[in-house]
Amino acid sequence: MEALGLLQWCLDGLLGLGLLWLAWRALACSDLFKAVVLFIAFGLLMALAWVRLEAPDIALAEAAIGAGLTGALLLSALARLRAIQANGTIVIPAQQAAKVQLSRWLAGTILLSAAIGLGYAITSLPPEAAGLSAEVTANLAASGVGNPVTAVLLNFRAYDTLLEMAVLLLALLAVWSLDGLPTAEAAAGPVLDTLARLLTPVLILVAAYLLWVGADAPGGAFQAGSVLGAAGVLLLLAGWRLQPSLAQLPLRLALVAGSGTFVVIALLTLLSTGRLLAFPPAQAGTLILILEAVATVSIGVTLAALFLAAPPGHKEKL
Amino acid sequence: MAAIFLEIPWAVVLILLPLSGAMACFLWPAVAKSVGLVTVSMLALSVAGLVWQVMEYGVYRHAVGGWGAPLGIDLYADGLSLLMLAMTALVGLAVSIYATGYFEQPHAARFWPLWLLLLAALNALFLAADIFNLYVTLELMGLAAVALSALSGSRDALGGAMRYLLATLLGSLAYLFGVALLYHGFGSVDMAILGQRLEATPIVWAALALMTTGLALKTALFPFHFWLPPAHASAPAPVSAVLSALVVKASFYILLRLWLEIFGPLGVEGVETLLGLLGAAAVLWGSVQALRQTRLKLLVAYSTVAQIGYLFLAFPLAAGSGITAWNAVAYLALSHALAKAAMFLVAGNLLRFGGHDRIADLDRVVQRLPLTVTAFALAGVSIMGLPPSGGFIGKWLLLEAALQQGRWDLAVVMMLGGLLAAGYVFKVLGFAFTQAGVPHESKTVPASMEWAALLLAVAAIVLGFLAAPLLALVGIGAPFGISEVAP
Amino acid sequence: MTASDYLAALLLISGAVFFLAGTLGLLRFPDVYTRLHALTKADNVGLGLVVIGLAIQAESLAAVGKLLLIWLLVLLAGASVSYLVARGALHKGIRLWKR
Amino acid sequence: MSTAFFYALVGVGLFCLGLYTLIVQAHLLRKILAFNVMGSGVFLVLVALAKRTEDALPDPVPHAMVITGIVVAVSATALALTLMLKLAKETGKAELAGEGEE
Repeated sequence: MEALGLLQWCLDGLLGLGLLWLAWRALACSDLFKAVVLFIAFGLLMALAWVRLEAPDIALAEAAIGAGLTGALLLSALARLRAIQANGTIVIPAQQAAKVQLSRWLAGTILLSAAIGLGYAITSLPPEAAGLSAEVTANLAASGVGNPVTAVLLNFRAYDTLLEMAVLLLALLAVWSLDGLPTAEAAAGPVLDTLARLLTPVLILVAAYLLWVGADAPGGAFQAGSVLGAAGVLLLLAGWRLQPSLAQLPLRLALVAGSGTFVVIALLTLLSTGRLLAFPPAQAGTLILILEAVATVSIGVTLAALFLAAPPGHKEKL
Repeated sequence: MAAIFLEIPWAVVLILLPLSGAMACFLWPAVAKSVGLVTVSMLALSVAGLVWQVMEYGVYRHAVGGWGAPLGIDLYADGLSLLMLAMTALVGLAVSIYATGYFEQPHAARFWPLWLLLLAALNALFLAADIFNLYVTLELMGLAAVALSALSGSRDALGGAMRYLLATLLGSLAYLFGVALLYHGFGSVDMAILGQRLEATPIVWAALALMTTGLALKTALFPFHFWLPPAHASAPAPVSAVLSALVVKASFYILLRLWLEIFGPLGVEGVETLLGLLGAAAVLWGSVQALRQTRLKLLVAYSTVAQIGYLFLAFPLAAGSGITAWNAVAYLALSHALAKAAMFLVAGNLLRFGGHDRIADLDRVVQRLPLTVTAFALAGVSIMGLPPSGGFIGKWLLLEAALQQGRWDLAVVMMLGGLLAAGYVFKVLGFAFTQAGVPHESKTVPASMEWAALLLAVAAIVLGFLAAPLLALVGIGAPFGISEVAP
Repeated sequence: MTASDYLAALLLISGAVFFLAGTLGLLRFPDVYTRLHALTKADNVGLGLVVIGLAIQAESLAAVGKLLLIWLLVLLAGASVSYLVARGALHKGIRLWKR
Repeated sequence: MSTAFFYALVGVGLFCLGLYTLIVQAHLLRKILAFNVMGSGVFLVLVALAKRTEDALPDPVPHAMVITGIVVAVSATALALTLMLKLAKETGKAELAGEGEE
């Protein structure tokens, strides 16, 4: 047991220092491409840290969204940035070295003392605290699901999740409102094509599995949705595009379905129980499954659309 | 009939209605304008319903999901929330009327869903009693505001929006860090429960520093105001109006709530003094910068920096003056929202009319856009703090609080700020009467745009006559008194 | 510890050795193509050994199935991605390393 | 020091590292990366401190909050990247003019 504890300490130490080191390299290295790749590696290491902290739900979300989709967004943005700058002039401003040095020292000193202060405040916390664990456990049976994280996300604090779905929809609206940008280029080819063909059904299956087990085990709408989103990104990379007849209202319906279902169920619960998003314990499981299923599709479509960055049918030119 | 009206959960309607409206606008862009106008009008009615409800039954608390704090999230509305909601509804209605004339397709189809989402975020924020829920509303609001301010797609607008985005994201993260510390220190994210459990421990000081800094950055308190003038000056006029009138107030509202419910009772004179000092610096710096501007929208934006300073002057005065200082803040926030929205709408009219907003070339605009210039003058009266206006009442209350405690320094700052405000308002009005060297082409301004600006400016003046009922309304649930105990 | 425990441990450790070799190759080999070679060969075999080692210890057949599925997916992804990286490098005009 | 506090301190480190980069680096892509690193730092503090439970499962409420936070972060990142590209297209560079105090 002693040896195991020491081993875990070594693992934690390596992981923690590795996170700091990767973050530092990602933020400081001069090549932007390298920075993005290091950042993705950082995301994967974060997923490991979540596992060590017994947060498998977050580990899944981080691997799929934090490292996967954010990474895809960053890489595609970098490629498009290079395409834009190759057409225009790249102006690298001459910085006054002395002034920059001074501000760096100043910022560094202030932040170092801030870090020490925050660290001191955190270590002054009591070593034992259960937070709201007891309340969650006591009410888990009435929540309709067995996974406490899903219970918090879709029942106890479902209102936060409703607003969060609105944030995701808003991000897409915002990105679409900034039109006139080149979209992500398709890097078609036989291998990518085959990969997309093989993986898409598997990814859809994985998403369905994650959605289903999310009720009682790690997983749920966000993890499943981001796996679907990844499938969408893969298809987009392989050159697949939504056919024009589906690109208008049907696509928009899929995008708002998650928030829309949330609002409809919120209204129904309000009318039947007088409380917003109050699920009767007998129906809670079903209601949450409906919410999650629709949200999964919406999240997947939204993430893929964010990757494409422009409404379908938009002219792809510089 | 009246009974049913009183039983409708208006607070929930205020959140779900604009969300649904936004989705409808997104699904059917062709009817976005009509859907938007209907939604905003219904929002105004819902606020009226909520006000009536609260006046009948007292403060409103809704346990979302039926769980109740600390496990669940509560919605909460007292007098202060009502004031902010009413302000949002009123400015929202005027701006929406204005926007019908301002935005053409394809910008209109983009404006309405984003704008309704912003309204949903604001309403949800003013109704939140849970500090993590506040974080989500803050992000929804911030991203919507950034998207709206980039709407024109011009170089200035994009740069301003990018700066704004970075500032707002940084502010939210600092706030979230504070939420994390408070949760782990005291086991809840409900404000009332936190208020009861809080003790002066290092974790509270860290949370105080993070949250105050983050929210001050989002509120553009001097010296964190650097992002405000470019963003507010380059956004489309109705968006500038909303940013200055509502969005900046929302983060200030959170700071105020945190102070009233959580941090204030701990006795943090040092921080209060610092906030007061920064407020004083903002009043002077913002006013002087406003006076130096040659473009109207920048002038109005710097004036916002100055007027935000007044709100922070109340912090060092609050402990010694009872509720007078906080009443002043409520009044100042409301009257500034109305007057400043009016000013930005006026600036939009002048930009539409002359194709520019150079103050020196206004070219006797008073003869051609009399309603617009009247709106600017009336809004200016409130900004300067002259009677009879809402701004006058607010500044008078603040001055009273300062003089009660012999804070002559702050009183002098307030006076100076008023004088400088008079300077920049009359500078604009002066050029509105004079002829420019070169004649300019002009375009017609839709009547809806002129009347919307005038409506807000008149409302800012009318506030000057409503002090007694409004302060009674704000007092419901004693937001400024001893914080109430959760059921 | 039983014989199957020892076997599992042996497989896991040899898998880790392959990973180590792959990482060394990634760091020390001269160009992108040889690095890809080191990475994919070593990682695929290394992961295979780890998967077999874990499968011996698995509690149910379903878990074994999941482990095998993971291995297959990694093989598929690794092969496709290294092809894409190599093709991208060729397109960019990166020459093959010659001694 | 327990695992919980160790990871929380790593979170503080990431937050400050990200903030430092946000202040001193001019390129917007790097500022966006920095913002994401800062976010990861805050999430790490939130979840690490939830593990202060003796031999029991950690507190699930912060876990749910962090999942919300991750989705918000990816939304913000998508918007920031698009804004950066649009700005680069208009001005030719992915930096803010007159890089000041920030």
